Amino acid sequence: MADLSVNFCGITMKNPVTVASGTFGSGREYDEFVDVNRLGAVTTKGVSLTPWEGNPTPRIAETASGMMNAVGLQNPGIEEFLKTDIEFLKQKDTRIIVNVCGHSEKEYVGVVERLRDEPVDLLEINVSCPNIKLGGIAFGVDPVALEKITKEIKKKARQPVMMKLSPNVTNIAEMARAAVAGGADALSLINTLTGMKIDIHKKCFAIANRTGGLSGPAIKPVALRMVYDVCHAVDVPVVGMGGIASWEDAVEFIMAGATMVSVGTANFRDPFTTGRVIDGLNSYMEKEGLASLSEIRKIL
Amino acid sequence: MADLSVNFCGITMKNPVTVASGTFGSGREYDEFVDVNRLGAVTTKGVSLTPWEGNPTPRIAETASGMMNAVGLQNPGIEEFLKTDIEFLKQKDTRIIVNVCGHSEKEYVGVVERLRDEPVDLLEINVSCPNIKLGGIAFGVDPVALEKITKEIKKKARQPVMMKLSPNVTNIAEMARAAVAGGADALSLINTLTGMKIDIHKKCFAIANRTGGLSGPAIKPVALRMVYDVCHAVDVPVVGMGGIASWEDAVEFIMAGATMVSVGTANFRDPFTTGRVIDGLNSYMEKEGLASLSEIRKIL
Amino acid sequence: MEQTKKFMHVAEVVSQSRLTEDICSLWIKDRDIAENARPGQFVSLFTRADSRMLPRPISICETNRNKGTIRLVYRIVGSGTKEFSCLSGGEPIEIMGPLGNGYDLNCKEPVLMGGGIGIPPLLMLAKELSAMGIPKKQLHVILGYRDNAFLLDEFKKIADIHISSDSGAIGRKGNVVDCAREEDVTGECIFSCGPTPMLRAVKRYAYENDIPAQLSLEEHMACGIGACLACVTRTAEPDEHFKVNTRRVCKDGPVFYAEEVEL
Amino acid sequence: MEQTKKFMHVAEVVSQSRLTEDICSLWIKDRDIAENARPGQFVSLFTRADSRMLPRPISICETNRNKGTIRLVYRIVGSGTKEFSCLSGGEPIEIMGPLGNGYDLNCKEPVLMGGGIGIPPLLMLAKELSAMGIPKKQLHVILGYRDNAFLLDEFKKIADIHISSDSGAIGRKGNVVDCAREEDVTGECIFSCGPTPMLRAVKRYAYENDIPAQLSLEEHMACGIGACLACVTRTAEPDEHFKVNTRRVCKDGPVFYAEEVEL
Ligand SMILES: Cc1cc2nc3c(=O)[nH]c(=O)nc-3n(C[C@H](O)[C@H](O)[C@H](O)COP(=O)(O)OP(=O)(O)OC[C@H]3O[C@@H](n4cnc5c(N)ncnc54)[C@H](O)[C@@H]3O)c2cc1C
Ligand SMILES: Cc1cc2nc3c(=O)[nH]c(=O)nc-3n(C[C@H](O)[C@H](O)[C@H](O)COP(=O)(O)OP(=O)(O)OC[C@H]3O[C@@H](n4cnc5c(N)ncnc54)[C@H](O)[C@@H]3O)c2cc1C
Ligand SMILES: Cc1cc2nc3c(=O)[nH]c(=O)nc-3n(C[C@H](O)[C@H](O)[C@H](O)COP(=O)(O)O)c2cc1C
Ligand SMILES: Cc1cc2nc3c(=O)[nH]c(=O)nc-3n(C[C@H](O)[C@H](O)[C@H](O)COP(=O)(O)O)c2cc1C
Ligand code: FES
Ligand code: FES
Repeated sequence: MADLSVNFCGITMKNPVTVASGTFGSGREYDEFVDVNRLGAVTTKGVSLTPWEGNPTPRIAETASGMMNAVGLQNPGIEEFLKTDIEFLKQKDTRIIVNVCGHSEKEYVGVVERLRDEPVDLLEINVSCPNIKLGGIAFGVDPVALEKITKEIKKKARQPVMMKLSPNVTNIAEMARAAVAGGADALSLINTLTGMKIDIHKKCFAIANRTGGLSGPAIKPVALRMVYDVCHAVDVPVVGMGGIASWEDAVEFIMAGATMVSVGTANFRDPFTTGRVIDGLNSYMEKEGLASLSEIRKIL
Repeated sequence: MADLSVNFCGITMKNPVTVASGTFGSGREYDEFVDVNRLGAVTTKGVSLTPWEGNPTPRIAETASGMMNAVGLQNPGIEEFLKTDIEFLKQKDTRIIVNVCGHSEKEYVGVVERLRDEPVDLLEINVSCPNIKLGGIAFGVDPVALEKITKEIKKKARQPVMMKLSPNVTNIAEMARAAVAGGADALSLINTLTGMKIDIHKKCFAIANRTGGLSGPAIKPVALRMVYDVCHAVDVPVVGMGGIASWEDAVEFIMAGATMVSVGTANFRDPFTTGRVIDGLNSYMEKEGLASLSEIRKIL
Repeated sequence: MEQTKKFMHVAEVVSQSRLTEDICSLWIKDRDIAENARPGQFVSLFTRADSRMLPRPISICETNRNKGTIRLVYRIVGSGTKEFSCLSGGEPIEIMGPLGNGYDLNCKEPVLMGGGIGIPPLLMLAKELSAMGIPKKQLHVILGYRDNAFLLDEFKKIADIHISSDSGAIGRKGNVVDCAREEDVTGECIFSCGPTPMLRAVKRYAYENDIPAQLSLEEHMACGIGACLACVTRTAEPDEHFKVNTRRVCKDGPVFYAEEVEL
Repeated sequence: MEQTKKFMHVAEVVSQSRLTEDICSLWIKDRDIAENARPGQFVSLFTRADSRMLPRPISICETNRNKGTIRLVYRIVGSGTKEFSCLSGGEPIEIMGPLGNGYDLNCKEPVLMGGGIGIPPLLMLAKELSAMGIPKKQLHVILGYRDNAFLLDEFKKIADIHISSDSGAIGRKGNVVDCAREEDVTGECIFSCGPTPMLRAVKRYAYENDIPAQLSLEEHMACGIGACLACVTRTAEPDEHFKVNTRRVCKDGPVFYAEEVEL
């Protein structure tokens, strides 16, 4: 076995592979197919202060080499989440990254505070949630709002804070710099690209919410470009994601500068994807004689 | 035959189908496969004031359900273009849309002026070109720059001016409003999304230019969402494009609000795509008993 | 119902045939699924095309535990089912299952009401109920077709059959509920699967006649195992874990009691 | 060379076999292409997977005008060639061609220099030159292999053969130019196809020995017919139409005179 471990914000992950928030639940359901203990970390679905209903159905639609979703961050709220999801995960030999969502600064901060004394390794802040004050526009598309919310969260967080960037912006490097200026310890990207699909026979939107977030291999080139831009603009570690479905994809993201990688939509096509990526990275390192993945990180 | 004709900026197009700039040359090469006379219009590759070299190779790479290109707007300059491309097109029974590029206001305006007395129906202004004054950032990602260049072009143009929007922005509706404020008679979108691909074996960028523009079915959901947003934000007619490969795709864009549609990357997969789209639209209209495509335009 | 273990395999197609112009019957060799499947459960079928990321949920229509095979009957409606329809014996197919809860079989005189492509899962259910000892005349089955019938002979062997069709081309004109009313078909409980408007009618009928009804629902799915929350349906009561009024069709369903869900 | 008419068909695979572990020989029935193809031209092959948008350019290795068939010999290197390698007789394949200019055959004593997967087009060239009456001993062919030889016997029948390989496993160790020097192979003109470093060496060799050389180049392609400007190569002189120092490999090439291009 090659040494796949990485240091991420001072936390040792046994390998750089995690799952993309929202595609894997908290691992309980995938446990039948995947040995969750093998993952470097599990990133949970988004959790908010109170239970969220999510959007009406249909919540998803298939697209060419991708899919769209508008699940709408349905979740049972932080208390139930701690009782079931964290309870499950803390028995596993894997790091825990909790994805946090909210409609206002107060809601985000509430979740972050509640997690202070819980066995959680890292916080991933999903700033693609509709911001009530900004009239439903996401926190993550305005650098000023992003810097501010990062600051507020950092004040209360015990764990390292990773801001998850939205790709629906003109200048991703500017967003990364804003998050880092706000004190972000790490960044993850990309979240989904906003898309739309129309059912021409029924003359309606394919997704009840009208628009949905595009993910999967279709968006990989955009994701890789943004990860590259961000890794060359700021110095904090990055979790790269967007269409990763193979170890080769993972290596691309690492070469672009990512320290860790997430597998999202690909879990739906093949629940064994994470294992294949870990095994593939291992063989690759052995074949190339790499002592650490840092030897190929950001080599371009 | 159903009546497929559309009125676009006062110009009657016999059908709503054109080709995406840069994917079809000026039709001379595709003439062996496609009856160019059947197209509602031909949109030419980008033309600038002087010959442009374009980028080094490799200029393209394949991606999941898409491709990236960084051809770099190679073109022979306006004089040669008039001698060969326009000379060819003016013998055809189709409308001519000339795609214009430049590095500065002066260059754009130069081309537009030169086209005043030529048999050209519509100008499509590609504002995704690197803007020398703005340090290589595209005109099309800054609403102020976009409004200004639109104004300058409108002052000199004899033909209606259609601004081609870049999708690499936070707020496409804002860009559309800026172009219309500058006097744009029409809009076309989307241009390509910026992407990247890494050759992990050779440890280099798959495209010599590092980044390339992502196109094809992979980006269709993003394109459709943006066309919808723009058609609901401004009142000028729109040419929709991005991944269109079938008549069903074309209907989606029309339902989202587009008046015309362009076939781009799909020409590479199947040079007969434009004919299939036209035939499919015809059957669809007959089956649905539509007297005009305006009956389904923007119905969502 | 307690959850069954799920399997994911590259299985082998045994054979495929057409029942009508657009309805296919596919036998797949998969011993694990065959041995564990219950009536009302489904499988996720994966397409070969790497441009299609999502599995297609298809109900289990029949199993043969001796041969270790399962049968799926589906209508060609889009890209995935079109691809499946080209499969022939010996070809590999990726499959995950058995998924979902399945019907609660505890019933002496069942009425099965199936519409269109909701009919196939009722065949497995009818066979199981019949095998449990329910006599033919007490096993009522109402089948609603668009136009052409399929699977009819197989039901006829074990059940009391009533037929309706949209066009009136076969059986009574109308839907399964009209048929139940007009032919006065009653029983102790209803098991239903079919398009949502039909399920809505069944729900109303069951309520009016005070008969418990189990409905098998459809929703678009991504994970198929309860992780992604793509496939929820609205429920009357909040979900125990999720705290809101939705439940997952892939994991908590596809079968729900009529009063549980709001259609 | 004047341009030939191009065709786009759904053609039929006649048969396929393996020449080495990763090199395939594919016969396709396509009368139009068979009748119009010239040595050095290529076809675009389209994959079935709708996730792959771009055609794969493959040189024509041989044609049989009587049977209306063409032969392609290619190495499995990625997703597309892997897919092609699974094709067998009777299956459909989308193909466009013949594309590109082809070699200028006007030469009394030709030297053909092929490296790796650049060897196949030279077979059609050699056959054509032989058919034009060039005797075996005046038709020099230098083949450079990685390790295993392929197509060798077919060349042997009509040409004076010299062999080299990277590993020295077969023939002389080294590349085709080393082989030409060491075995003192000369002629009136050179026809070459192979990887760019080899073509660079051939270009230098031709210059030093003052022999005209035609080189067949490779570039990534999108349209394959000259419209998209994806596939340009740098040239010594500005292109007549484009005014800049590049020409299109798919339409103006793939064959260029050595002095025309900068490699
Ligand atoms: C629990 C369950 C059991 C089912 N059992 C059967 C069955 O036994 N026989 C049968 O013919 N059909 C059944 N269906 C419907 C079947 O899943 C769809 O017809 C099928 O997914 C269509 O796939 P496609 O690729 O041909 O269509 P496309 O329209 O190309 O599919 C695009 C996407 O939409 C999804 N989708 C489209 N229609 C439906 C639908 N009605 N329900 C859920 N997802 C859909 C597809 O899975 C895919 O992800 C069942 C659905 C569910 C949820
Ligand atoms: C004029 C010409 C003639 C050729 N003739 C032959 C031949 O006779 N036999 C043979 O084995 N190969 C030949 N090649 C190379 C062949 O085109 C590539 O090996 C093939 O396209 C690889 O496809 P893939 O899907 O397996 O690889 P992938 O890497 O999956 O392909 C991804 C994309 O890159 C392109 N690509 C990858 N490698 C090349 C390459 N070397 N040249 C051009 N495009 C490439 C593919 O076409 C595709 O668009 C020729 C190339 C050209 C330009
Ligand atoms: C069904 C689904 C649900 C998602 N839910 C969340 C979420 O709760 N929080 C979040 O930050 N991102 C969420 N995402 C975005 C993913 O975490 C990821 O950023 C995106 O899908 C790109 O990765 P991929 O292409 O590998 O899927 C979701 C994505 C999908 C497909
Ligand atoms: C090879 C290639 C060259 C292109 N050249 C131009 C160009 O010269 N000017 C321009 O405005 N857009 C250019 N584009 C963008 C297309 O016109 C179109 O906006 C984009 O490809 C999306 O459409 P599609 O997905 O149908 O290809 C080019 C695209 C491709 C693939
Ligand atoms: S499909 Fe994922 S929860 Fe049901
Ligand atoms: S591939 Fe389009 S010009 Fe050569």
